[in-house]
Amino acid sequence: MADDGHPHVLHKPTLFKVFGALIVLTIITVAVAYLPLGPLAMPVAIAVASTKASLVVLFFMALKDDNPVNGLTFTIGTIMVSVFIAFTLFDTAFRGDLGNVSSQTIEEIEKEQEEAQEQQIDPENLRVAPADYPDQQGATSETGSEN
Amino acid sequence: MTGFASIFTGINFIVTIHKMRAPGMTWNRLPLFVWGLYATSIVQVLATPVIGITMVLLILEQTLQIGIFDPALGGDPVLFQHFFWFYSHPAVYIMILPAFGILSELIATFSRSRIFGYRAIALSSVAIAMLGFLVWGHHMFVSGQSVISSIIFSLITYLIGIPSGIKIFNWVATLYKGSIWLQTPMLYALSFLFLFSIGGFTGIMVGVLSVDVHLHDTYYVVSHFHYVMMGGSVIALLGGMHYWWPKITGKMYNETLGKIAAGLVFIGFNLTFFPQLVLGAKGMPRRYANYLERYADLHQLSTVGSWVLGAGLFLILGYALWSLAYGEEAPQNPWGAATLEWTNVAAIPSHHNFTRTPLVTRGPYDFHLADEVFGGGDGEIGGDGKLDGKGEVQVPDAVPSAPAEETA
Amino acid sequence: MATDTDPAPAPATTDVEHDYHPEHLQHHFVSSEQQFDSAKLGMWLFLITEVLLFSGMFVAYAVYRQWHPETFAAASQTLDPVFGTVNTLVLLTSSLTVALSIHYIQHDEVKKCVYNLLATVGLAAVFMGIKYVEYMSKFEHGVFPGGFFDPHGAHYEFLAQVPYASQFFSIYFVMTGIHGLHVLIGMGVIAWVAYYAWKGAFSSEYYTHIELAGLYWHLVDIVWIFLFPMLYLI
Amino acid sequence: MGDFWLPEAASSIAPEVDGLFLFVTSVSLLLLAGVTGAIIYFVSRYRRQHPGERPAPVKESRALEISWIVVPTILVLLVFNWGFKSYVKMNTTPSGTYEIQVRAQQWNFLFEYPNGVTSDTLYVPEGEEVKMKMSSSDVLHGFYIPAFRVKYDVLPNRYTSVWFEPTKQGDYDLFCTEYCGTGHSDMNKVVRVVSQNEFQQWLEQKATPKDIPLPQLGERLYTQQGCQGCHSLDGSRKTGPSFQGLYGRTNHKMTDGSSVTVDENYLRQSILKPEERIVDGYQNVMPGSYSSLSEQELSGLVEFIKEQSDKDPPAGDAPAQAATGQGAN
Repeated sequence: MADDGHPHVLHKPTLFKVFGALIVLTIITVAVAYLPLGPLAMPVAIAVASTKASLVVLFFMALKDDNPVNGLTFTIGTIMVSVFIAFTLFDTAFRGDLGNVSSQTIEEIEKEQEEAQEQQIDPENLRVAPADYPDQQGATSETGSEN
Repeated sequence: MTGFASIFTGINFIVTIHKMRAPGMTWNRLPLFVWGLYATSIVQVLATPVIGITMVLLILEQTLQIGIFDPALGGDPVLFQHFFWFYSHPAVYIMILPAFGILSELIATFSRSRIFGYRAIALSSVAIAMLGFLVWGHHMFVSGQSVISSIIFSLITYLIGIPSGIKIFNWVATLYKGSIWLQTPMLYALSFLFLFSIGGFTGIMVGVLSVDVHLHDTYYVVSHFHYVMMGGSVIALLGGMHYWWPKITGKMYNETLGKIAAGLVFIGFNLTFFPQLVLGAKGMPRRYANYLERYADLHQLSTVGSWVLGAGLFLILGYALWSLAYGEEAPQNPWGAATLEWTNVAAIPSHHNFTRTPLVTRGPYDFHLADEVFGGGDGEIGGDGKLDGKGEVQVPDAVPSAPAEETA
Repeated sequence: MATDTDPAPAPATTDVEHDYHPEHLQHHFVSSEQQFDSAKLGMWLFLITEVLLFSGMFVAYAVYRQWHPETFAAASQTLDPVFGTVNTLVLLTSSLTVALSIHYIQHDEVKKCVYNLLATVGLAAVFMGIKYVEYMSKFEHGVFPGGFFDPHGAHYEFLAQVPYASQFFSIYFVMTGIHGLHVLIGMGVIAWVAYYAWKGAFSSEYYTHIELAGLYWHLVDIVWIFLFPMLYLI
Repeated sequence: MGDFWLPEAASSIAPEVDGLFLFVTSVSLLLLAGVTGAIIYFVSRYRRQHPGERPAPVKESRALEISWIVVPTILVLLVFNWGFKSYVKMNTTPSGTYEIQVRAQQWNFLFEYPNGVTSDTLYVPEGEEVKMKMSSSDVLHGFYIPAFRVKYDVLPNRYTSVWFEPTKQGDYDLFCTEYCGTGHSDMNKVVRVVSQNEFQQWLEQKATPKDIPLPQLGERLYTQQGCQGCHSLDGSRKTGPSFQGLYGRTNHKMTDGSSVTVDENYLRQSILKPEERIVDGYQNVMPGSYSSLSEQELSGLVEFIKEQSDKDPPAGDAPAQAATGQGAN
């Protein structure tokens, strides 16, 4: 397979350019981590990482000029990964959305109650689950400790 | 790690189907069995690694107590169910998709007509394979997952019912104006249509959010599962086994016994699993070693059914063994089928399958174009695959036939 | 599917099969092109199984990060970003060298190709060395995965007070551990390929093994690209 | 048709679920009849008449294809919408419901009422909304009352709940639906729906008086805490050793080879920390949750177990058994 005939011959200058971009992006990702981005930190980091990954896939792995079926394969794979993550997070993020499942574990509820007793906080601040509302407060604390 | 075998099988099939088709074998001329295996392979490749990593995490959980799933270590048991079902729901499609493929072959061959909606059946297999990954949460409506997830999973579950429905309707439509030959494989194919329909309808039922709350983890689910997996997969496999038996072994099985066994299996199956549907709806939970008195009658009926089913299956085993030892030599194409493995090859294929790589010029079920099946002329082939009084069907020499219609 | 064996089948295919049959071409393939493409598609399929394998751990990470963000923030402070950054650069460079080795074999420069492959193995070894130092500095202070978690020492003591900190380290060790395993396997594969390249098994005509090893190595790199910010930085 | 398929409907949500179940069943049967009818008709109409038949291919009909995509889609969306509404209703506990704690463990359910009464039969008042707040002390269990059409998994370390409004008095089944070990299929209880008055009476009568004698308190706890699931009173072997003739036994063999004398101290220890010493021939399966029993309750149980050695030894059976036990060991 001579150079001209082969669709995915790697070009040295391109490789070095991509490598340079990857280094720059690595520096960016480290630098960004020290900025106070709060909840944005994760999306930004993932975005930078995805850019890097795409560079590697498209140029180092030469998917850009490759047989489309390989690209399709890879795309389907990544879609499945995002499905797996997204659907599972959909459950864990909204666990207990109608109150029939407690969003906290019993351990956590007990711990909060202990802390509340130590610090004598206003119980108002502890209302996290429906069970914490006054009419059921007694029942929760009584039996919670048994479990 | 677990499942390397499935993964590599899947990879092998996909690559072969993509890269190594015979000349002229376009995607539209692929037999539907191959389409079924293609869809199956996609599922194998995508789902199996997840059960692999789940196993690894479980082993680490046991040895290092990493606390991903075990609530005593701060883990979440519901998360394990996500991991498990992400594999295990698609895994049932690994079992049913090849069965869909087999069924298309049987229906087409024994009604000697082109599969109605070839493209719809082929693509619905792939659609089922893909959608199969989006519905695992319908096993978890009462397990503690969030309500919003349950709702989304339920909605997508119905979307899977639709391609399955398309298949059933198309298969029934294929019978229309065909030339139907009720040999044993066809009996299995028709049983499949009936049993799998029940499996599908009960599947819709357990996909209904509020009804599933009642039916979850009862015998209804057990029965639904068996109507799909046994009434579907196993029946189709039995049909396929009889269909390809001459090709695999070079011997014929006993047709009369075959029909009796098919009847026994059909009756036995329904007698075993229909009572379980009723039991489940009445509230009998699954995985019980012991049950309350009031469920006894239906349980006993089901047990009797299982004997009938067992008798049928043992009968098959019996005549299959007999056929291996004393069976009649099989002709080259006993069913008058038009796909590659029956035409163009000897009764038992040689090492490389074909002496010369075949050139494919028509669709897999274009019987009206398949002159070689009929010995070059009309009306001469016998029910046993032999030309009337003229010996076996010969592999015809190259007779260029009309190109296939692309609409198939 | 008609099954006529055509008297004059597509000339291209038969010619290749009968007149010109290179040594590396296995009998069930019609052409080198087909064999190369098949192998490559197979590799891509294998790569997505690898991606899905890692996805399970990413799901676990995402779920527990979402539930215990403070824990993850606090615990990741104890990981040294310098190690992480250096390792990232090391892996990126090794990806470059592996890509270069394919470039050279495509131009029939076998020696340069082998040097680049060896450089890749060397860089992988550096990566594993740094990982070893990192792991040891954690083990020294009782920072073990899961049930053996018992942090002590000035830098780590506070972890004992952080709920679910052991979970962070479980996930950290499992993810980096399985990734490390892949690096080791990659080192083996690339060294093996380099050996055969040295013996002259490959040329611009036939370099499937190098190509596939390269693809695998890039995937290992990609996984690390994600692991690095997730575990070390945020 | 409802009677053929479904159990008695005894809660406010049941008719809604049943209606949907019967709707889906009817439509399914109709479609199944259609499909089967078509198959039978085609098979008889188009049977192969002679072996060489070559039917002309049937033209495909796009309209037909589209119709059997669109019609089922509409049907299932209808069903989805219906199921979705009642599912949300089932999962939304109305405010101000009467709350009962459910504790599941291998292989028992224990119900605890707001006034501290515990029971292993679930008593619920008719016509009142009741919420079950559930937790498990070991593995996953499932809480299922077919007559109420409610089910939910019981998880360790996380509360889940179901609610229902019983509409009919009577006794109903309660099952565990999540495979939880060898005793899974025996993990069923009785739900007793009674009138509101009867319910109040029962609650008061069950409430433990302060001055109850210790052995009687123990007897109550024996059933309420589910001891009877594993420890018999008649010497028969269950998951755990029988209480008959247990107290006072000397040379009681443990799995580690040591032997102990069964005295009050040993009994207390075994209740509080069952995993420390395991009787030879038995498994370490007793839940640790009994360590939360109060001091008085503990003494009550110990006294009750003591009584099982004293009272009417059936014709010298108890000592003999103790003796053979020793001999065998």
